[in-house]
Amino acid sequence: MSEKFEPVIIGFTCNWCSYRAADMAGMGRIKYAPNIRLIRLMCSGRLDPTFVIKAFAGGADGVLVSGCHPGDCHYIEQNYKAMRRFYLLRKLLSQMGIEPGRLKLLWASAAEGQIFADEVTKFTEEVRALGPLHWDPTAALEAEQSIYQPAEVAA
Amino acid sequence: MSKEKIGVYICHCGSNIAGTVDVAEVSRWAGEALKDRGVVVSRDYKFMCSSLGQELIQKDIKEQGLTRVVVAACSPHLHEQTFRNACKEGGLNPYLCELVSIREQCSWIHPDKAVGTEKAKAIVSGGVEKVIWDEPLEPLRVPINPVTLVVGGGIAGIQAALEVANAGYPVIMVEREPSIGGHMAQFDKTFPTLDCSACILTPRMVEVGSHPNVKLFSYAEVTNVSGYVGNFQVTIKQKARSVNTDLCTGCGICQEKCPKKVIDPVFEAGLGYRKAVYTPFPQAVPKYPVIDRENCTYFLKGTCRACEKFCPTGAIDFTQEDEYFTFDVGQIILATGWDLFDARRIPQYGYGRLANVFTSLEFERLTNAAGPTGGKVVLRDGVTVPKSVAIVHCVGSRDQNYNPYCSAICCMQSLKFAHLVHERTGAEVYNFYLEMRTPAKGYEEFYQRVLEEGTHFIRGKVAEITDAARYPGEEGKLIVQAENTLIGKQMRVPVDMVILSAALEPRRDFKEVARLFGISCSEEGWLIERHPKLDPVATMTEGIYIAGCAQGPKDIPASVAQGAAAAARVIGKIQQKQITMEPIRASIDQEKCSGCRICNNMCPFNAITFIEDRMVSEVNPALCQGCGTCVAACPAGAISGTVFSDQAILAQLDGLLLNNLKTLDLTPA
Amino acid sequence: MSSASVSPTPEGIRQKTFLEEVIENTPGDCHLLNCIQCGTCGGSCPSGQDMDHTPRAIFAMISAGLKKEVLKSNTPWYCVSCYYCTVRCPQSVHITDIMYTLKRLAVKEKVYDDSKAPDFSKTFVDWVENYGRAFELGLMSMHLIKHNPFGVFKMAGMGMGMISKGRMAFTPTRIKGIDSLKAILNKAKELEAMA
Amino acid sequence: MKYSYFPGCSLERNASAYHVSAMAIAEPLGMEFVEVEDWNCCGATEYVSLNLIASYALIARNLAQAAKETSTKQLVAPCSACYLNLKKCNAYMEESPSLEEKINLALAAGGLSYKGGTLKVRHLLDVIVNDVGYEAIAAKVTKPLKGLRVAPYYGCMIVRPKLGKNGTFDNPEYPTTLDKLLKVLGATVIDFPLKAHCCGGHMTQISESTGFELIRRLIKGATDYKADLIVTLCPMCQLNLDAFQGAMNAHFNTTYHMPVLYFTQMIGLAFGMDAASLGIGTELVDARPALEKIGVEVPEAEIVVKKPPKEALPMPSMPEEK
Ligand SMILES: Cc1cc2nc3c(=O)[nH]c(=O)nc-3n(C[C@H](O)[C@H](O)[C@H](O)COP(=O)(O)OP(=O)(O)OC[C@H]3O[C@@H](n4cnc5c(N)ncnc54)[C@H](O)[C@@H]3O)c2cc1C
Ligand SMILES: Cc1cc2nc3c(=O)[nH]c(=O)nc-3n(C[C@H](O)[C@H](O)[C@H](O)COP(=O)(O)OP(=O)(O)OC[C@H]3O[C@@H](n4cnc5c(N)ncnc54)[C@H](O)[C@@H]3O)c2cc1C
Ligand code: SF4
Ligand code: SF4
Ligand code: SF4
Ligand code: SF4
Ligand code: SF4
Ligand code: SF4
Ligand code: SF4
Ligand code: SF4
Repeated sequence: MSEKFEPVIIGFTCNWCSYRAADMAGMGRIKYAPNIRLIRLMCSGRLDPTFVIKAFAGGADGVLVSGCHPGDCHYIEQNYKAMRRFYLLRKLLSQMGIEPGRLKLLWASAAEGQIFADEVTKFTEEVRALGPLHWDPTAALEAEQSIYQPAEVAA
Repeated sequence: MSKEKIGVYICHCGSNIAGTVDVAEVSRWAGEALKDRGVVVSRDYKFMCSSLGQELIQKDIKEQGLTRVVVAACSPHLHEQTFRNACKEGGLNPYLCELVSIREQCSWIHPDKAVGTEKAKAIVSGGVEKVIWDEPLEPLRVPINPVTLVVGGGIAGIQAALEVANAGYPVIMVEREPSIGGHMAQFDKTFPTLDCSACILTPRMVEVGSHPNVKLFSYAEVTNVSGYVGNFQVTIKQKARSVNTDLCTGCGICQEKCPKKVIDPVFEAGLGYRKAVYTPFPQAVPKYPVIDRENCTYFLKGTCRACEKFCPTGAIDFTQEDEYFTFDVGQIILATGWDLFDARRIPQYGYGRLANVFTSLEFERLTNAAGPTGGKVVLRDGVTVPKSVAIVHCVGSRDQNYNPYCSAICCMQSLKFAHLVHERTGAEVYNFYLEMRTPAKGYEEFYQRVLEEGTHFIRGKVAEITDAARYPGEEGKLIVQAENTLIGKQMRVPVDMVILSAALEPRRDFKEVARLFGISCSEEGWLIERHPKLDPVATMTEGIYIAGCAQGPKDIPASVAQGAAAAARVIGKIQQKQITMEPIRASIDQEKCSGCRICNNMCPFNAITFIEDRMVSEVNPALCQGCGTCVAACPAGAISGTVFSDQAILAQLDGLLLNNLKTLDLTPA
Repeated sequence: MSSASVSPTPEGIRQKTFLEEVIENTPGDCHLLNCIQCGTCGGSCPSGQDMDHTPRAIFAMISAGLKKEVLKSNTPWYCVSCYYCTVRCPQSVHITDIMYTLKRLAVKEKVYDDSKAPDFSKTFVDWVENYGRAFELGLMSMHLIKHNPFGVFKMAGMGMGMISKGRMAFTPTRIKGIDSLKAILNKAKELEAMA
Repeated sequence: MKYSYFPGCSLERNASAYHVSAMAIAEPLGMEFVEVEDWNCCGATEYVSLNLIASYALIARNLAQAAKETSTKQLVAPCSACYLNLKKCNAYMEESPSLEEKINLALAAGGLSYKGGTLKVRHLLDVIVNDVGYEAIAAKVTKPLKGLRVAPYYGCMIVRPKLGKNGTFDNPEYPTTLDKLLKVLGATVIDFPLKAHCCGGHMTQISESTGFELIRRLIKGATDYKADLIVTLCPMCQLNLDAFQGAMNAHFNTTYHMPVLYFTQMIGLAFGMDAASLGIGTELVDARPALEKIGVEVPEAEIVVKKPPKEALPMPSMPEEK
């Protein structure tokens, strides 16, 4: 078997909408790219920017952050906070030399299994096109420390 | 190297998982590769959730002294509770058990067995890493307030309210209209038995209105909801009725004397009139009228006051204002029902343009003995009895241009209409249908009966309805044009009257309602149940239930069944007196807290307060819902969350990043 | 768009069904697989009464693989491109576009019984290809002479009226860039043949 | 406002009255039209019946020619068939990169190229009611069409199908823009149920009886509704309803007399322009009796029967017969 590039993608999904969208995709037997592995958080607001940095540092080529649609958050409005963090994080990543296209935000309601599946496949191909992420481990470590809770990311 | 003793269990789920994941291989791999992570036993089994599967785990806990358990099977949303309970019975703290999904997230979506097997390994590895960091926890227990709020007083809400009230618990019912009864109150006969709608509904309405355990707010709306299961706070807006209900006897003199007549768009479906002061119908519950301020001459012009003058008890009160009430309730049932599709959206059917095209709700009012024509089926001119009537199925349903779903009741409703037209007018009846959907007890039999009555059934979706005559004999008629698909010929059927069996749609304000109560709705706007088969009346939000057409189109028997089912769930909870809640909570390490207060405005539930004298923040565990946003936000890393701690998440991440994809070719063809 | 039913040949080689052929030759996603045989198209069609088969029936025949019967039928040629069916179809089937596809397939396979309609299109196209503009008088007279010699008299009044009111030209106009247009069309046909 | 203008083959000859009247009202309405240079036929509904790619390439050549004119981003077509063809090609090229690529390969052979969506394709009616607007039109009305009962007739291709993101500018089943426009001009507008039904296109050439039946329905409908005349916005519709009305009457043994004029002619009349300058008089079904109601005098049409000039090009040969 040939050794070729297969992106590894980590998906952070919220318990109420996007994790259920993934369940829904499964129940509907909707096929999508297998490169993604999901971590369940209670809310997209739980996403600590460090998780994303650690994922990239640990070998992920892409990270998906997914939650309920704006306005539909189970915790009222925490996904807006996730959204704010997401945009800042993308900016930070590009400052660190990581293509912002490796980080994706997806709103998916519990009913949107098809959308979830389609978007995961699309994202996988986008990341595949970007190629493997070779992040120098020391740079990764530095990044991790520098990002660790700057007030603007937290707010 | 972990010091835990971990047991790993891989489920076949019959062929659901084993079909595309080599479960034996995953189990073998976990036992070997994860040995130094603490895995001491790894097994695969046909059905882990069966009692034998659960016993397997319990036996290992006892015999091998397991300190952690990982089950790789279906979604935690299905069986997390099952396996936690199994561990508990086996003597292990339930929160030391992780269920990871290799079915919904693996076997069902990846047809390639090699791919599925490798992904399953990564998922198991993530679960093992995470479980190491899990902590033993005790579920939180909070008392449950037995008061239940029912929103919507249609047949579904009425049934739910009566069940709860009859079980001895207090109910608050909120209905937007001046009277409860919902759509069923508008009908004359109900299929398939042709029971008189009012005869079976009115006693229930009266029972609600006079029940000692029911507090009824009509002409009212819920404007705010806060809190959580067992302990919600709701605000109810009582719109000003302009009638003092303490004095009013419901004599109806005000309605009689009121000179202002307006079209009633709600109860009469726009086909009849009411007064500016009105109860929608004589059997209304409550019996007190309301003054429609948008139409009352006094409110518009400052004169009239006829109602006030004639009211024998002095109950009219023009100065009343909207009132707000706040209640604590434990659980909530939403039974807000449906709205009728606006048939004007299909211009080729001519509704609103061609006088004798009626909607189904209009026709219900036409046949109703208490309706605008006293039950006579006549044309829009109010006198002419139609000699031929076309009934059009699937108007706005099963159509990508409008609503893709089947409205479920309109085939039966159309058959009911065919029968009523025959019975009342003897007219020729043409039913234009697509498929005849009669899937419930007694329904097909009703279809047989209508067939025998000589109704013409034409299979084909109506293309257009026009008054433009093309051939002699069409003049002055409505012409229904369609293909009779069974013979493959285009037909033009001239008739006097057309009835459009319009779709049932979600309430127009579904978005606001879903948001207000914090639950989800489908793309179309139907409220979403927790599980489409196994939990059809609960929602994702603990303590909030749905019943009737708010959940999706259905007939009266199904609406009643759901109302009762939701009530049973509510009563079950109340009887437990306490609600156990997942102990997913944030807590602040006061040593680490720098007092920056960033977390304070992070929490939408106001669970975090700043302690001024100690200059640190604190979480109130009763208010915290465990979203974790504050955990992620604290720059000092002072906040930690249970179940999903930083360490546990990062460990799971580590496990998931298992490097095993490189040998597979996953590039899409 | 690949899940259409397939009938395996004895050797087990997958053969393209007529349904798939029609779908492939229609631009975009024409949703033909979604047809629920409701008859909205057949009911809406202004020339439906004169068609051999209603559009709905044609779709049932396509999925049954009755290629010859479909391509022989007058249905696509009687389609006047009113697009009523397309905007009304509850399943968003691109019916009018499919009618064009059927015309093209019929011309390719030359199986139609009555060549009147295809000839009309051909004559029209011929003019356009040679001059870059349509030429009504030539088109109509040529077409009438060939297919309805007696009709010439019936229509004569109309033709005279048009001529006397200055509404019909005797001579076709030729565009300046006719050579470049010819090159474009030749290239396009080449591309089409390759596909 | 300045627009590129695609007259199409019909407006060159059989519908020259449409062209003339459109030009006549352009100025008072503040519109400037730049004719697409060396445009070619849009292929009507015929070309796509034979060749798919070639038919789109044929249309795309016009888009490419129009896009050369950089001072305007909008392409206006008065003919509904041209409008739909141009709009469809524009939309499909934008939606489907593979189709766009093929078309551009073909265009390259003629030294042209076009990017789908560069231009916005509009119908003349759309531009007049939406860009100029009813108010501006009302302000110019000096001779309201009072007492004239008109049947507004849209036909098919101006409102159907729904294409691209923006769909259609009016309802595909029951459009109303022309109704409103005619009301603004002072006419009595009947609520014509057949307003978006089909005139039959080229059906008279394929099956006479079918074609005539489609014409009959519309003429009968307008007559039943006691219209004085039908107002159209498409040369094909005008041709069918006007020029074939006599043959249709002969076919069914009927005696309908229903004049058919263009909406641009009605605008011109309401603006007080004289009938001849709007091409009125070239219709075959005499509009004079109807127009007398509003005091419009129509000059006796000058009968011109010209011999083909000497320089006439030879008739093209017929496709080969097998
Ligand atoms: C023409 C027609 C005929 C039918 N005939 C039959 C029949 O013969 N037999 C049969 O079995 N079924 C029949 N059905 C179906 C039947 O109508 C439904 O099954 C039934 O009405 C569902 O009841 P419900 O309580 O869920 O909703 P509804 O009857 O719609 O009641 C909902 C109630 O909630 C109130 N409400 C809505 N929103 C709010 C809010 N935000 N706050 C407070 N209150 C609110 C409404 O005012 C209403 O009173 C028919 C349907 C139609 C369209
Ligand atoms: C082929 C087929 C496929 C189906 N697929 C689906 C599907 O995919 N999705 C879906 O939603 N529905 C499906 N259904 C419908 C589904 O089977 C029923 O809705 C469901 O089984 C009803 O459950 P129940 O508990 O009412 O009855 P049952 O499943 O019949 O259970 C009744 C139980 O009572 C026991 N019992 C009977 N009499 C006595 C007695 N006197 N004393 C003690 N015990 C007794 C029986 O042994 C049995 O265990 C399908 C039905 C069929 C026929
Ligand atoms: S535990 Fe889940 S996956 Fe396993 S048999 Fe039960 S339902 Fe299926
Ligand atoms: S007249 Fe007075 S008492 Fe009688 S119903 Fe009206 S308000 Fe009530
Ligand atoms: S005051 Fe208003 S409600 Fe009372 S009688 Fe007059 S119009 Fe009717
Ligand atoms: S129930 Fe019958 S009429 Fe109603 S949408 Fe379904 S199939 Fe159509
Ligand atoms: S954010 Fe952290 S450090 Fe700041 S007040 Fe809250 S707990 Fe303390
Ligand atoms: S985790 Fe934090 S932000 Fe979320 S509910 Fe609890 S205290 Fe509030
Ligand atoms: S209208 Fe659409 S779904 Fe209905 S028969 Fe025609 S193509 Fe099929
Ligand atoms: S587009 Fe063609 S097939 Fe469709 S309704 Fe019109 S004439 Fe009939």
